[in-house]
Amino acid sequence: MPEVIQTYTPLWACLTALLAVIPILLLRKESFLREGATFVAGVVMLGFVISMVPEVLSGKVLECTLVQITEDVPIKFRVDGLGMLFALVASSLWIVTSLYSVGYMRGLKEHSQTRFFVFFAVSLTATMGVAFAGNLLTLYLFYEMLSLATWPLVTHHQDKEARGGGRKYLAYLLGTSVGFALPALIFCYVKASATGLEFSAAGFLAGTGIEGSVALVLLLLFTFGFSKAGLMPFHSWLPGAMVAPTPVSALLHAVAVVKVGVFCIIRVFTGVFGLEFLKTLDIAIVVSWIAAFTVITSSLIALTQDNLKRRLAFSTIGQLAYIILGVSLLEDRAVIGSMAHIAMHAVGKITLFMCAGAIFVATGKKYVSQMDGLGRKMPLTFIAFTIGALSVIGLPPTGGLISKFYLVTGAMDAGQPLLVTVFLVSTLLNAAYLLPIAYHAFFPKDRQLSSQPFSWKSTAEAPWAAVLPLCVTSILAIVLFLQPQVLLKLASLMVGDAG
Amino acid sequence: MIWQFDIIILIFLVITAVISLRVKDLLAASMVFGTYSFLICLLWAGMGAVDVAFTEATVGAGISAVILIATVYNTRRDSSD
Amino acid sequence: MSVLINIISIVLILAGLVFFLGSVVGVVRFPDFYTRMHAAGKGDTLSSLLVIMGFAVYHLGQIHWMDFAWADLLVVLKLLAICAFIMLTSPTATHALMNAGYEDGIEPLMRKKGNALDNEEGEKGR
Amino acid sequence: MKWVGLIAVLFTGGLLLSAMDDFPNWGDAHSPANASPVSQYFIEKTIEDSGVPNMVTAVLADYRSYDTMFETVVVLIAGIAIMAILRVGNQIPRGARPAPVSAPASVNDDHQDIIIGTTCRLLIPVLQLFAFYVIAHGHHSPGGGFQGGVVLGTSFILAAIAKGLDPALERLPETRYVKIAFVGVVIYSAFGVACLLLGENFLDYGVLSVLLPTIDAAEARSHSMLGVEVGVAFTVSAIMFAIYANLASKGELEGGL
Amino acid sequence: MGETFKANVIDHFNFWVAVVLMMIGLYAMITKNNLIKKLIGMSIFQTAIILFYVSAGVKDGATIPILEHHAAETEQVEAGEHVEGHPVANHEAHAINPDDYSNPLPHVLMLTAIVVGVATLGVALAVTQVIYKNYGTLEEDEILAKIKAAENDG
Amino acid sequence: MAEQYPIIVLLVLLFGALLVGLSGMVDRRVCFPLAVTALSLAVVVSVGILQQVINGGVIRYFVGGWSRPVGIGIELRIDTINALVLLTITTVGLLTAIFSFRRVQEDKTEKTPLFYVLYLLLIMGLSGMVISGDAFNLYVLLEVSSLTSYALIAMGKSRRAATAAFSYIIMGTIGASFYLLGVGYLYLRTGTLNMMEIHQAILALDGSSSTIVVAFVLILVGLMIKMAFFPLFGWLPNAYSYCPSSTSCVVAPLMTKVGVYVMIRMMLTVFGTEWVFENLQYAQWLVGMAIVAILAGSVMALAQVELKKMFCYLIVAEVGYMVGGAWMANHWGMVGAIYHIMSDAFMTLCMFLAAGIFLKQAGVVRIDQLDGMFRKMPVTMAGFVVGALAMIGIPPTCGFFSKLYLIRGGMESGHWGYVVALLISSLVNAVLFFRIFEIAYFGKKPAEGHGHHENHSTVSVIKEANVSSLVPLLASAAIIVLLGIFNSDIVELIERALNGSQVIGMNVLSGKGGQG
Amino acid sequence: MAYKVFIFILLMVTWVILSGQFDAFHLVLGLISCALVTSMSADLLFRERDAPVLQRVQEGWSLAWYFLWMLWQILLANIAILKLALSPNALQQVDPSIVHFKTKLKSNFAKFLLANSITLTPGTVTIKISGDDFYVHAINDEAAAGLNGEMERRIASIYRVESAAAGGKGDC
Repeated sequence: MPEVIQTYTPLWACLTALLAVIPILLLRKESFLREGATFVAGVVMLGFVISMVPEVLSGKVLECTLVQITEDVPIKFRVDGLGMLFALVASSLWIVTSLYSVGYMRGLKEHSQTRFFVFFAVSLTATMGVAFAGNLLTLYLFYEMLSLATWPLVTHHQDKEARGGGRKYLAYLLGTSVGFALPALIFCYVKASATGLEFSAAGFLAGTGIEGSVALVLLLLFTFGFSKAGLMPFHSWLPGAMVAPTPVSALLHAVAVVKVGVFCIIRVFTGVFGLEFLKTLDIAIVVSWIAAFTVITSSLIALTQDNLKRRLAFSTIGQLAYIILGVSLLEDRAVIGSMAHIAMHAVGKITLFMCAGAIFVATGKKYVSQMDGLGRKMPLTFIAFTIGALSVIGLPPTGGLISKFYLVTGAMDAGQPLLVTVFLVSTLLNAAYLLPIAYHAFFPKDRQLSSQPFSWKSTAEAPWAAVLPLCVTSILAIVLFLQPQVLLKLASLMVGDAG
Repeated sequence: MIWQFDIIILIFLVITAVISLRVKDLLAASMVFGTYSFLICLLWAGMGAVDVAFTEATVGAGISAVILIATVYNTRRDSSD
Repeated sequence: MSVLINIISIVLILAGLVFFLGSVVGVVRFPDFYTRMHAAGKGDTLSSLLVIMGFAVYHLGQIHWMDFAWADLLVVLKLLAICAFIMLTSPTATHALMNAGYEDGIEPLMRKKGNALDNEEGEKGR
Repeated sequence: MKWVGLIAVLFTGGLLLSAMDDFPNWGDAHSPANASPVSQYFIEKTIEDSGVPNMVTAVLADYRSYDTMFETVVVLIAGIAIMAILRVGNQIPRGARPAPVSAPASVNDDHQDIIIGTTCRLLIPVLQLFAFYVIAHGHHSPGGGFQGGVVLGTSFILAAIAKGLDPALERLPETRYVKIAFVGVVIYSAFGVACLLLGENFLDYGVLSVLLPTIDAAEARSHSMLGVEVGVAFTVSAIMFAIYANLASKGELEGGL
Repeated sequence: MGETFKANVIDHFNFWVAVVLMMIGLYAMITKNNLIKKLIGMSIFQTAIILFYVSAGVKDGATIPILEHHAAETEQVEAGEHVEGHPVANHEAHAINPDDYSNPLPHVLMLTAIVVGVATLGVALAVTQVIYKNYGTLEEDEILAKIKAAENDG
Repeated sequence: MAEQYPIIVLLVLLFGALLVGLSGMVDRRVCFPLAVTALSLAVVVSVGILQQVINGGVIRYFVGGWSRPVGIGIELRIDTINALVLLTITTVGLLTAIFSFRRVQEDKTEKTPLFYVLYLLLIMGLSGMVISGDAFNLYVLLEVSSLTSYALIAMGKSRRAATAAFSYIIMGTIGASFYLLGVGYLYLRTGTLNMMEIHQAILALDGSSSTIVVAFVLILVGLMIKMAFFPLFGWLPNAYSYCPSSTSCVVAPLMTKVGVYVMIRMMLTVFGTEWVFENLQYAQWLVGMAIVAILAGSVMALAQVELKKMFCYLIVAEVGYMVGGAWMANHWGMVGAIYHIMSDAFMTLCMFLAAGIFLKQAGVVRIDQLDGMFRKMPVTMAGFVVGALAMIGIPPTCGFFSKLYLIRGGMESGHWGYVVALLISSLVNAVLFFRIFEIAYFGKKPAEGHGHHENHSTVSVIKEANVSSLVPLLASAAIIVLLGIFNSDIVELIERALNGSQVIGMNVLSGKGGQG
Repeated sequence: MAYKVFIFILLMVTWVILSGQFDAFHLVLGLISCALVTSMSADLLFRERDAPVLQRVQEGWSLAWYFLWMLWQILLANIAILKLALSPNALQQVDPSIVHFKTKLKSNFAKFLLANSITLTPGTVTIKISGDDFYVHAINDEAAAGLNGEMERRIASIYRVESAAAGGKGDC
């Protein structure tokens, strides 16, 4: 067992965002100060998270128990490698996103900005809570909190479209979590309340004697229950939620919501069942095939989408399925790849979304078909877009390559050549739906456009606050390619435990 | 008490109960209900429950009937059943 | 002595029952509401009086005059008080019922002569 | 509806009758209910505990006086409820209304039926005296606070029936009967609270003997029973009249039947 | 047959009639259309329950549950005790035989039940008057029709 | 004084009512402070009782000192379960009393004293029912609470209040009479009214008596009418939705829950779980009915357009939860049912308080009139959201944990239908409440396209409610969350009562199955 | 005041008859009760005239004799009814009529007494009194003829103040 340190730092990291709500509310009249508060909170949170990194890296685990909520099961925070990895990604990207959202919201003169920032902060708290959750109950609690806190964000526009999207969003997320995850949780509680539902590398369900179809049903309940992961057939909320303002979409699809989904599923695999236990049960392959199906199907759908954000959304579904696929292979390297892919994909996809937002802010264009030659007007944005796309596809010099490498080798380790093929085919598909956008932006199909000489003067970028973050994230994608050690170390910590 | 009396009163009780529920005139129904109360009070007195009988005499045959009649007077007498 | 008293009381009670019978038969046989009330009202009064007096007399016989207790005599007095009560309320009840019947418009059965009440009401022009 | 009702009723009746085999015979002195130590205790020890011959009164006002207190509260609630539901018109509860300028509370009003009026006039005081008798002699004969209270209330109802509601309300105006009703419950619970203050359980009257040194615990029980019965009678009489007055006048407290 | 009849009917006749009365009342409460009829049914139902209880407390050959007055007084004289207002103070002379007196407990309970019954009846009648004021009828079907009509209007 | 707490909690309320009645006639303004004072004292005393029970075990209080032989007097018997329910009742009473401040003053100025008298007596009746240890005394107090609630409901201004109250009276009387009859059957066979003594007698009869079975069925049916269990719930929706809001706020959370509590008490203390679950084979049936109740309540709630009506049907479903849990015949089902009594009381309170505020401030009756409430009344909506989340069952609110225990019970006893019904009901609740949120968030007619409602020029007259309404709402919301967070402590108390109970047959319930 | 004392004593006598308990406690209860009833409804009993007490006692005495006479009349009435009811041709003998006459009696109590006496005597029942007018239902002519005023005379003689009016005959 790893060394355990009792500390309240995870709590503080989690609460920072929630506490930020107060100044945001108080300063609602002064927009600069309000956004300043958001920003400061983000930095402070990141500070807390980073302060824990060394200890986690040295193989220790940080814990703090808040309240004993039922006899055996407390609300508990526990920081291990996986959680740390996720928290790092989430908190660092939050700063970027909040900066970006300042630009975006101002740029479009959105209404109810205070509410937006409040729920933004609450969502972050929930995300951090999920990241640091020490047991299944805490995880579920913050998972639901996130669903609810993001609903006002998704439906921010309060129009008909938002209403439909919001309805779908909640129906899927709450429906599955109450319908599937909750019974599964209660089943676990019934079976193993003595363990406190605490995540452990061996899995707390190991030794409770469940097996066969029961275990399979349970696993599927969890997998579909955390439908934020967007696994088919419970994926259609994700494109629907595209009605949200772009910073939200960025956060949703890159960081907070969907990653929470896959994070939860990884937790279920590694913490609830335990990889070893799952291997003995021999049921994870079902999940693998579902994920594989999702990967291919979503990529194919993405190809047909004209709306950029929708295309990105389907891309996200595919990428998430990668992660699940990876973890369901139960091979060390595949799992490490999955975890790393959380970060890599987050950085890549957030870049893409911010680009889409920036394009919308600057030109009001939403559709891929309208973006012919836009790269000449917005070169920085589209450079970043290209980098993000490369990262998502998994091409050098971006971090995506590394995680994909791990995933594919993991699949080979598992002896599933068919799944290796799935990875490769989908990579091709990824390239097929992303790269043409970048290409045509710089080299328009329209001769007239391409014939015009490029000059910096004619560029019309979005406001700096919107452009800066996407530059930062694209650079981050490259940095992750060069320096992935920290991430990999964190990810392998988990696997190392298991081994 | 003498069980023959008991049985006679009990049969009368059933009869008055049925009548008070079948009669269409509500005032009459209230009156017959008063009779019912009085009969049952008699029965109880016979059974040795004098306090209960006394109470039923004052309440059932007295107050209940009076307030029923007061209500009938303030609303209407005829009923469909 | 006590035999005599018992006989008196039995006679009284029996007489009361006979009158009860009479009034019941009257109620059955008489032709209309008012005449029936005659039978009911009068027969009721006297027969109850007689029965209760019979009780009173019987109780008088039960008093131990050697070991006199006021409470025993008081029972007799209470029974007599009930008699007075009946004398007071029974005619009132009969009257109230007849009056109510009249107000309710039940036509009295009349062989001859006019109805004095109708005449009066006609005069007053009600 | 009728068929549903009939089926439900027949079913219930069948259910109730199904246990009939298991019942003790009617009049069986050794049935579980009759031979239980509880009722044996009541019959054997009432005299010892409080010296009250009427066991019903003793059980009502002493052993199970807690029930009886709430029974009184039920009566109070009934009155208050009817006022709350039905009462309309003047301020509630209506204050003492100004004395009518014309004839004072007259019982000789000619427009009323002389025969009924006179009978009731003669009956009312006797009825009231009888009510007091019933209350005071609940220990020795059937009766007690509740029956006496009802008779007392009936005497006012009789006045209202014979003479109209207004004269009756002049004798017992709304403010007064509401007050009396509340005071009745206050009296009852005050006995209990007195016991509480003297260090015993609620309504444990025996301890009240310390207040009057000449009596022992049994007598204290006996007298306290009378006291609580008086409280019951207060509430019951006032509320019975209140119920009639409100129901007879549709809550307007004017006119009446 | 005869024995069963006796055991089931004669010995339990009170209970039988109580149940029959209850069912009459219950049937009226459920199916009668007129509100006042329902309330009469309710009262019959309650009285029948009271009858049931009282029947449970009957003892053959027992008297009313009030201790015999004279016996008590003579007893007192014999014992030579005198306590003001309490004719009975000596309880050793005769043991009281519980079989001689009816069971007082059901009586007490039923006093309470009667009170509750009249209280309920009063409140229900008040509500009835309010209903009549609002709808001008006491027939349930007519009231329901009026409610429906009002709903369709509004 | 401390040993007198059980009676004091009732006396405080009784004297409060009497004082309100006597002094309210003189000056109406004293009613409210008096009522609130009495209720606060009651809350304090019930906290004291809880403490006492936790420290000293079961309290047996013999009114009138008649303790020997047991059963001649009336016993009050408090274990941790009653103490908790008692505290719930008084707290709900206090919060609603605070809430009633404006409403009663504005609605029924003249009848203010009468209202408070009835109100306090209602709380007293419910409290008395909960702590009573005597089967007949329970009936008397049942009638106290029923009569007061009839009157409070009939005081509604709506034309239909009277008809609703009438059907409530009829059904309530049938229920109470059945209970009385059941007690009569019990008395006939056992000869006592004290709950513990009845239990001893039933044990001695050894399950052979058909009278006891009939008695149990009668009591059960009577209580089911009182608690509006599935086929017998017809009176509830109208009665609770046409009464004044301050009445519905106290009646809706408490009446049905106390009914459920009494049923559980009958099962645990009077008949004994062994007898109930092993001698009678009703558990399957009742759980089946509970499933139907849950589903029917949820479906009917979906069909409602009026806010209060919808909540009323949800109550029907919630009663199904509790009955199902109690009849699960295992430890966790019972724990869940008892815990749900408390959590549901506060959830319902929160719902009805919010509905009352909406009705008062904005005249909202139907759900679609709630448009834009998030903007107009943010604080109220915040409280409402917490309650709604609890109804859906989202942690860390108490609704989640009661469902957790109930489902655990269902799983352990293999009532999968019940588990599924509970989950479906949660989903329906989610749909219902998010429909409301959506309306309140978007408004009735969402603007087409990109909504930019930056200017608030279309300011309506609807304003946030005043403090006396918000305090109870927020307090109930806070209690919902606190109950959830500290549910382990409460469950421990419940378990202590279940384990420590003298009732034989607790072995059915005391074991924490499922671990082995 | 004297009147109230009179009422009080009257009530106390009634109480003693009712009570049958002669210990101090119950007598005190009786005193309290009678005082209460006196204060509540003394005005209901005999409030009409401020007659001297002596005259009242005399009246009471003659009233008692009147009652005895009345008992006799009631017996006669019942025998008549019995005969009528049991006779084979009852319907022929029944020949009802409503008779009207004016009374000279002034006080309400006297009128009341007369009315009740008429009701209790053979074949007649008072239906209505309106002022001085009596409306009596007689079961046949014989009964109607029985209203010859003897009763009214007797009552008038009890209340001597009104004796001047004695001899008033009912007109048919």
